[in-house]
Amino acid sequence: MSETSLFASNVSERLAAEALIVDVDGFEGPLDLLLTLSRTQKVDLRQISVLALAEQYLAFIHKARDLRLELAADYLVMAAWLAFLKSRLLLPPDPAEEGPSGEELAAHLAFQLERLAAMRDAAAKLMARDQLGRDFFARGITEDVTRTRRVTYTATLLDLMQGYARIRTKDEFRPFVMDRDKVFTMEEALGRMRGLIGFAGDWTDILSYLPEGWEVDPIKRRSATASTFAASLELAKEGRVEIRQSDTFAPIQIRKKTHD
Amino acid sequence: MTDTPATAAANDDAPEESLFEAPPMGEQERMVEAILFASAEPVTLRDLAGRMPHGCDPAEALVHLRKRYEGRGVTLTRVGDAWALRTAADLGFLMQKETVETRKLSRAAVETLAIVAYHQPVTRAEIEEIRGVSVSRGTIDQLIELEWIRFGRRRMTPGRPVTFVVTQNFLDHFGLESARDLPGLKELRSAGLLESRPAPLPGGEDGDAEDDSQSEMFDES
Amino acid sequence: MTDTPATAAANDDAPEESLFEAPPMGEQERMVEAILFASAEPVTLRDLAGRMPHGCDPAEALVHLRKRYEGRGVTLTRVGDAWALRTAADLGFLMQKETVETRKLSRAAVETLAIVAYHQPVTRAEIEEIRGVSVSRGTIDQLIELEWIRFGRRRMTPGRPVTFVVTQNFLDHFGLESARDLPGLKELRSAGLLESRPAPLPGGEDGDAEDDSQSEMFDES
Repeated sequence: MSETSLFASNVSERLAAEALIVDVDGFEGPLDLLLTLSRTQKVDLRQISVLALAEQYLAFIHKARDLRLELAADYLVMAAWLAFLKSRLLLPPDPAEEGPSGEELAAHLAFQLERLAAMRDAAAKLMARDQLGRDFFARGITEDVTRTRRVTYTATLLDLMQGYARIRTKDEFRPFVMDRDKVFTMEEALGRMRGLIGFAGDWTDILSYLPEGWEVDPIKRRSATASTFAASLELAKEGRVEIRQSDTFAPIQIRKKTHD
Repeated sequence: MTDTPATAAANDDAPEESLFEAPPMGEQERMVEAILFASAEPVTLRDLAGRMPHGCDPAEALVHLRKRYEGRGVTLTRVGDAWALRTAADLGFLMQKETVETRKLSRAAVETLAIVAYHQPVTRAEIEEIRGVSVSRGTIDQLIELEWIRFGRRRMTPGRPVTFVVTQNFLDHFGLESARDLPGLKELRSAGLLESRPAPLPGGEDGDAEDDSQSEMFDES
Repeated sequence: MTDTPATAAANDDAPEESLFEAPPMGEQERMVEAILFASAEPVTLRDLAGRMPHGCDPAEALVHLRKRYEGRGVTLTRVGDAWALRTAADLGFLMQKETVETRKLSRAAVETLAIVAYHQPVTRAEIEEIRGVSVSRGTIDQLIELEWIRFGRRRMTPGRPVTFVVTQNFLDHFGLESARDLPGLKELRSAGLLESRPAPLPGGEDGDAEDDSQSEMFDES
């Protein structure tokens, strides 16, 4: 911060910039920031200039970057989108272009801002209402006249869901071990292929190197395929095999490299 | 058995019940009063009827009772399809002793609550779309724990996402008779701000399934 | 009314208070009513005076209030040197429902109920398989007695085992519109109810529950 203050000659400008930027963590995402920026236009949200707003936002992002503030990806995505919107608003519409016009996009953004502002307002009104236990009160002495003493059992929805979650995650209670019986490791694949590579003379599909008993069960097959492929690459790197694939998704083939 | 023929008139289908005449309305009013007094929670009309002698009309008794408590220190309030006695809000200042310190809700929680109330039934994705940020893990959890929101019907759209609606507890807490009495609801609706308008997409295949979420809320009697 | 010089007469010792007139008796009566209603204990005269604005006369307000509640479903009763509102003794029979003792459902019962809700119709053997322990007969009986589960159709497999499903009562109690509205594992997780990684399920029978956990495993990066 001190470094930047050396460069900021205009104090009031700097303060204005910092007022927003220092607080970047205080914003709940780009929409919140846009809403705050739109307030500076001091007009009804239905009449804000989305173009001016886009420029304010882009300037904000620019300054934030100058100050080397870490900006979350959302902010940058919104910046890119607003830059796009700006270009749509400024350029004459291209009749050949598909999709919504700049005005439609701008109107939707204005709608989103207005809706968010309306919900904030509604939330404030809701919380300003008289509330039970604060402004008005329930009966203090509830009468549990002991006459019939029937026992009922109760559980809440949370109990139920937590109970279900508990059953479904029973494994958390046992020490963490990987279930390896369906995993064919790359070491195993390498060992297997080193042994076999010498026997295959010509180009052979690597799938033919899958170990017996691993071709049917999809989980096992997936693991064995992955490790066999990785092992093939390793062998190619070691210069022991050549590898080829004629087309996307075509079979991958290997053959022993002949040293001549 | 009795010489007067006019016993409980309404239930011809249950002749054996007509042996007992329903208590006079004044008595029924006392009963409703006593039941509501004894309970801290709102009591539904159905519960009232179930606990009162056969042939009673708690709905009518409530009308009388409400009139009787008008302007008193305690008032009869409607909470959804249930009724409760609550102290008058203007006397809250006398109750410091009873005030329960509630956990302060985060801004995210308050906004999420308002969105559920005004847009219900609403999916998590819609809440996020309105707020422009993702809803944190604990926020919904907290509102469920407070019993202010609950799961509603699943939306009949791809993925069948679960929806959220507000509860009777929510209405009770904020002194609302029904979700229709939310402050400013009418204005928001006529301004189109409760619509879930899809973003204009290049493709133009925007879902219209959202519309019924609105109507559902207000159809609910 | 302020042109009369006679403000709160009693307190010569607090001259600055006498600037404020005590509220009218009708208002004082409302205050006493609200305080007695909301207090968890009977309230003494002294306490009442301490909580009401300066210059109030709770003793007189109590006289009015007592008269007002004469013959009602609730009466103003003296308890030692304190006062309380109590339901009328002759209406005690209405309070029977209030005397129900509620106990938390046991863990085994909650889990069994959850499995029925998520997997219905489900046989006893399937419940045991999912829980990994045998289900005692008492647990199922208890859930049936609570009217939360009931017998469903018999399964058309050898032995024709009976199945269990949840009841309308269950849905009412848990505020669900249908059992399908129960959140899936993915939603439990995003609500923070499911902290740990999902257990790899044995290849298998239960179709969609498995899918959920599968996709979760891969979402998690």
